[in-house]
Amino acid sequence: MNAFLAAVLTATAPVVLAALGGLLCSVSGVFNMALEGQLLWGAFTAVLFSHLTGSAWLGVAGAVLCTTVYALLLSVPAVSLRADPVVVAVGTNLLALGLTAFLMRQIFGSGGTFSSPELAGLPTLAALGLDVPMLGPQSPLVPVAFLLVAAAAWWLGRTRSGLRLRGIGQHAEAAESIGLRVSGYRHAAVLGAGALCGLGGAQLALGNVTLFSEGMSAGRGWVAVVAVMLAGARPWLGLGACLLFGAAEALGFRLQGLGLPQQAADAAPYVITLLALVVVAAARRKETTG
Amino acid sequence: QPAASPGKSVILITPNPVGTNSFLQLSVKGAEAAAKEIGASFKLYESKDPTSIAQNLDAAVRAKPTVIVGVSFSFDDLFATVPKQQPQQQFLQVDSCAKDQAANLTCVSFKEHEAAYLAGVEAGLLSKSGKLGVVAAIDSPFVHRWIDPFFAGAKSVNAGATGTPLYVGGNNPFSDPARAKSQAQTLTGQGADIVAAAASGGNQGVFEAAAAAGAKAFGVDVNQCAQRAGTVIDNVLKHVDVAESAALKDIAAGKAGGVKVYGLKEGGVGVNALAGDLASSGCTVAASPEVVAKVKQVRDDIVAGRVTVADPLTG
Amino acid sequence: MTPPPRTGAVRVVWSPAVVAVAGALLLTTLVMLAVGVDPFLAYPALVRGALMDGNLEYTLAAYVPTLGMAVAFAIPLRAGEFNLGGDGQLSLGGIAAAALALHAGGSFVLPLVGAALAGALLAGVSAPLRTRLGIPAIVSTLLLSAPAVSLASYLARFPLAERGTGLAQTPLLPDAAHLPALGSSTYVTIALPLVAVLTVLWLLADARTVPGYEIRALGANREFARYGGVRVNRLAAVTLAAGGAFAGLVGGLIVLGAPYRFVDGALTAPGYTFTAIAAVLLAAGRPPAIPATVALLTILQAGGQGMEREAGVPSQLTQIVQGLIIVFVAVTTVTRTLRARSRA
Amino acid sequence: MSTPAVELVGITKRFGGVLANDDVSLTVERGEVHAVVGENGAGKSTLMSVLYGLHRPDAGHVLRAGTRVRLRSPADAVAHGLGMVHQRFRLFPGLSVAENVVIGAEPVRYGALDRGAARHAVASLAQRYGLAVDPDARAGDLPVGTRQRVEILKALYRRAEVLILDEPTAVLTPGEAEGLFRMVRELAGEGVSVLLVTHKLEEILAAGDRVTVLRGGRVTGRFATADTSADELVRSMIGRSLHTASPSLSPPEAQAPPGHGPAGGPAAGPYLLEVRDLHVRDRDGVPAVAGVSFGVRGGEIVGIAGVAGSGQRELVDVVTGLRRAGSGTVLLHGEPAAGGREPRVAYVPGDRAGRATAPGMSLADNLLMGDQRGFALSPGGVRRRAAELVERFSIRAASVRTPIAHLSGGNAQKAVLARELSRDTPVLVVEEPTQGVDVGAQEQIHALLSEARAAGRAVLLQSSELSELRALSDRMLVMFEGRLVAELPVAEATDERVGAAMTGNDATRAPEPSGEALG
Ligand SMILES: Nc1ncnc2c1ncn2[C@@H]1O[C@H](COP(=O)(O)OP(=O)(O)OP(=O)(O)O)[C@@H](O)[C@H]1O
Ligand SMILES: Nc1ncnc2c1ncn2[C@@H]1O[C@H](COP(=O)(O)OP(=O)(O)OP(=O)(O)O)[C@@H](O)[C@H]1O
Ligand SMILES: [Mg+2]
Ligand SMILES: [Mg+2]
Repeated sequence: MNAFLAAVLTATAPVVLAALGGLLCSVSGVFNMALEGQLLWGAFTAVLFSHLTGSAWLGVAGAVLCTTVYALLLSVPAVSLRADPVVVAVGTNLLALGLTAFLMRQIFGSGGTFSSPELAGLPTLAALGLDVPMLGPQSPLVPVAFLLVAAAAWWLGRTRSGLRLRGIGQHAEAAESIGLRVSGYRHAAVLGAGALCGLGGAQLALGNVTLFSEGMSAGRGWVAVVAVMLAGARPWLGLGACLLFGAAEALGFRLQGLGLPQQAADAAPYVITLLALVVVAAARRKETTG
Repeated sequence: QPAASPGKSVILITPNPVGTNSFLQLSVKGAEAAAKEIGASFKLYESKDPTSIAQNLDAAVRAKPTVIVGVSFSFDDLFATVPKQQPQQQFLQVDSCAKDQAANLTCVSFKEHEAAYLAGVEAGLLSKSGKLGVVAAIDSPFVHRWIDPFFAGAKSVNAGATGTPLYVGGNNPFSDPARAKSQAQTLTGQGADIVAAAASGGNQGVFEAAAAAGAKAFGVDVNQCAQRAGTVIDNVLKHVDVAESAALKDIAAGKAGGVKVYGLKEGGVGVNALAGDLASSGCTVAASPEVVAKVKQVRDDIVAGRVTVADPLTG
Repeated sequence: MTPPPRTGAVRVVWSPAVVAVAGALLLTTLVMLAVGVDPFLAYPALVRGALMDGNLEYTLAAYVPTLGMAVAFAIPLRAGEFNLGGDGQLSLGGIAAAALALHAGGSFVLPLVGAALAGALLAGVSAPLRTRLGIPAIVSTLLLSAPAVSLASYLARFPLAERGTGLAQTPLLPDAAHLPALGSSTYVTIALPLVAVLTVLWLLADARTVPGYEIRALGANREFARYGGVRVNRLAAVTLAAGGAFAGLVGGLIVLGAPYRFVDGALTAPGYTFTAIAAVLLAAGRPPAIPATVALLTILQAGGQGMEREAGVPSQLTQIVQGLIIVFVAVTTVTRTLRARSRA
Repeated sequence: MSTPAVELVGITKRFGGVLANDDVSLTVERGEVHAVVGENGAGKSTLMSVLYGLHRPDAGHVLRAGTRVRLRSPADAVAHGLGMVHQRFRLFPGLSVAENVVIGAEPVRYGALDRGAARHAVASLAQRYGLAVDPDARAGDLPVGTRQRVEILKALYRRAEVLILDEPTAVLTPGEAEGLFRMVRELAGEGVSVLLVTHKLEEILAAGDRVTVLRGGRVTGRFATADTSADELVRSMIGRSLHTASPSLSPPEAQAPPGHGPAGGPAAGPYLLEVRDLHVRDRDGVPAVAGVSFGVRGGEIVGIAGVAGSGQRELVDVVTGLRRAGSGTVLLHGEPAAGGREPRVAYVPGDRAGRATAPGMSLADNLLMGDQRGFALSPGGVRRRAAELVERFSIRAASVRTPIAHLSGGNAQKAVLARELSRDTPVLVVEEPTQGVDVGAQEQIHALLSEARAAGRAVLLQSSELSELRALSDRMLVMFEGRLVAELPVAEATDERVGAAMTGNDATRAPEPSGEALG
């Protein structure tokens, strides 16, 4: 059971970070479908900086910085120039895929996968003297991811800027007419999402594993988008969606071992999420009409 | 217009983007090397889907190179027709062979199941728990050549051995090291002490999981022992580059046609335990001479036909 | 192929698009120069790769499914519903067509009908989920997509699988089920006129029929449509199912064309669904522009392969260039279609 | 006098070909209530938007307390002590009342929102000005009148020294409007300057100090309310006198005799609409209509009065077929309604942006709704038909292809009326027909409704303007808490009696469920 929990937490952490970013954008009224590419870019830059500096933490810092900058590619067109964020996201996702693979060849001289004994991965909590046996051997970014959800929930609900961000997402004109700078907040949200994806990518490439592999975000950004759609503006619900998804996935692996076809295991997280959604919606429906 | 170069040229068409696929990487390397040797230029056409395979093949035919190389089963349909329509053009199919083989189509295929069997023998001898696992990219028939014989080999030396395959699947099965690692962890968590990797870009994740759990792993296609020193026992090798470049040279020399099957006998597949540089390979099997001896014996049995390894594709 | 419901529509479509392409080309040239690719080699290769040397056939072969998927996304979008489940509908349609062709025999008609039905059914599931349970279609279509892809993959891998091959694929479909080719081409089949005609019919229906008007009204303001006597739930369900049918049909058309079988992953690998969504969003609420935006993106993709082949541009660079062009085009054709969607 | 609080100097604002403001100058003193009136599309909202930094003028400038200021955004306006209450509310539906009020100027404690302080500030402001609101309610759940209060609290909380109110009473009940004006006077007494845009002349005469009249973007009159009359204002607004006294201009005593429309004679046709023992629950399952019965004859206008939320909306929804009844029947021409949106009932909804129009669609498409039949549709035909309606009902719009959102508020309302009145249905249900409509258009709309009566249609009219109900109806029904508590011939419908009935204090005459109404 502990191993299961640990596996779920590890697998979920990068998704949670990306989803949190997407949620901030959603709260501010920007639909962010660029998470997949940003996660990948974060993973790549994390490995790059870790490799260059020999420090995993500098790798994390580099990923956060670089991915925030990368998010400008979404924020400037979508917020300042009023381009459709979905189309822009399609473009930046493709760009991230090409750019990471291209730079990998240019910088590391190899295609496919880059890993090296010199590449510094994130230490485990235990190595830092913060062992929590319950959670298994996790990188420090895993608890950070979950703490950030709590922080975001508090920030959105209890602070001045959080309140304003919520207002902007609900009714931009109203926000403008009381003198709030809507685009400023939206830029901040999109760039913040970039930073979070950078963190998520770093966790993926230096925490979950210690390597970079072409396209290694492997749909995690899309799962995060689904979580955002389900959660609306509620961080805890987003976290719940991510955990449910992660648990269903981990369960799928275990059932595969018992003979469940791969395709069923692939489908399981989606089916379970949808079923959960249906059950919740039906219960809510009954409550109001019954 | 960069029309067909006046000299010799080789065009290699892949069925998918090369990306993290070590097999495709190797086939590119082999063709490139052969082209250099025969003084030909080399071009790589990466395909994205069946239609783009056909489009690339069309373009290749227009370019009139010395040889057009198509990699994998994905060319079975096209190579059943196109070579007949283009009798002047030489074709080489790697890893499979189209039906009703035309005279101008040369095929190279591999008995990777024989090598996987040998790896299984090593695993059966070295496993303490008797529980083995494989993490493969997807559940396709071809991939079973690395799974079923691996377990069969283990059983041949350790009757109580059991094997569990897990498939990475998901959105990007060939390059999801985190997921592959998680699956390897699932296997080690269930008591497996040896996990073979057949997950392309995910292999390194498998090695990491094995290392963290104190288990051992197998690599695939090329020597991956150095990727995680002390963890990788051995690799299921497939010398695509060697076989491919031999075939290309043959074709260039006018010896075209036929199917060349590379098994243990021909040295087209193998494991590092059988290689001359075992000591420097970094593979942990080097530390178990008795295992290496057994592997050599089984190899000889297979070559001599005393042991036949079932091919999951036909069997 | 596009009916001109308004004079000057073509001008409206092209003026920003021309700016977009020009700007994108400039950017791309800079990238090429930066990494040492000769633009004078690459650009002609792009054009040739898409439109000349016999490549037009393949560009058309990619254009047809992309256009079909664009309509599959656009129909429900007009009613304010987002169909993000194109991949699932496509795969299910494809496998249904393959199963029917293999086991029911006969011509390609029944498989195509079955494919459309399969897609319609899958997309149609989202309608009651939305009207009865309030689960937005954008969520349910997306969540239903992956399981449908998995189901199709499972069927191709096990019950419908061809034996003795390394790939997960069905056997070759019987000749009678193959789509008739146009002329001597293998890849340009009657799928082209079929999808073109259906697209034109949809464009006409959208602009010149009462249901088309009602769908637009529904998308513009649901309560307004209800007030006007439009059966909103039914109409929303119809558009979702129609979108799904289009996607399913596209799946069938792909499978019944060369290589005449369902190959696992082959329908989703080219990314028709998302290319199509991008094209529809680029058209910015002007349906007649969709065939043009689809053409733009298809040519880019087909031409990208040409650049790789001829100019030795690595495929990663092609992706970079396409990504930049899409961002650039999005900026120049500013749209307002999807503002409040994040609240879905 | 001291320096004026605000001076607008030579403001000119052009939208494409439309000259919305043409060299408009206007001065507002400290503590003054300054009314701005004019026909629909005269440029009032535009002028206010310029002052609030929403539009930048093409020419002219703004002085605030004597110094020239640049208002590039509402943020600038807020910084200069301006506050604006938009007619289309700008509240955050998901936030609480307190959050809505303080957002942008939040009290903070230890880095976090001080929610206690916010709530307290709102409660004390509300108490001081007699605006009853629950600080913790979600804004999206509030009735319109309360939303209006929240908007005003927003401005007050920011200590606006100049308060702009764009048609603040259009959606308020008479009682609410009265409260608003009391507060406006009180604010003025404290030195706040108020700019009041309205179409209701009696409000101006009662609450304003001075009036500026706009017509076609130009100032056509400046008056002190003490020295002017409704008639003079109307002439200045529309360049002529009204044919007959507008209902909102005249006291009830001056009205035509009850029961006699322009067609003359009491209504005597058959019942085209009958409602029997209707029970309806609202979305939360709370009974909203409880046992309502009445009938409307052809050639008759029956008015429905009631405090907002007394069940009128649900009643209308059932009659038009937009909501299912819990029990009871609706009969049209004596036959039960089919269920679903009833094609024999034309309907002018009160919620213009939410129900009556699709703001993003063209005027032509908006004019078509409800009349789409068959399968084929010719866009040219749709536009021609729309052009006819635009002509016949003198709707001012650049073209029938412009989105209806670009029309001024009053013209959008005229479009809705044009569409519904032109439909050939026996029954006509009308909610708030003159909401946001200038006096000239009010007159026109009233004439149209009378025409419908004369043509033998059965008209059910809901309005929060008692004077309007009195002017048009043959009979008045009063609703209170979901029941019909009074049915009065219009002659007996004095303010006192209707007011008492509306608040549940009238025991004189509750109609029997099977009374006269159902004959
Ligand atoms: N943003 C805009 N774009 C185009 N035209 C506009 C815009 N805003 C206002 N107009 C036009 O300017 C004119 C003045 O409009 P405005 O809204 O100021 O009128 P108003 O006096 O407020 O009318 P109403 O009483 O109907 O609200 C109208 O013809 C209107 O159509
Ligand atoms: N999207 C838009 N594009 C152009 N003009 C617009 C748009 N939205 C509104 N307008 C114009 O802006 C002006 C001001 O809008 P506002 O919301 O104050 O409505 P209004 O006309 O004053 O209506 P009301 O009578 O309800 O007060 C309107 O006259 C309208 O013509
Ligand atoms: Mg106005
Ligand atoms: Mg107005």
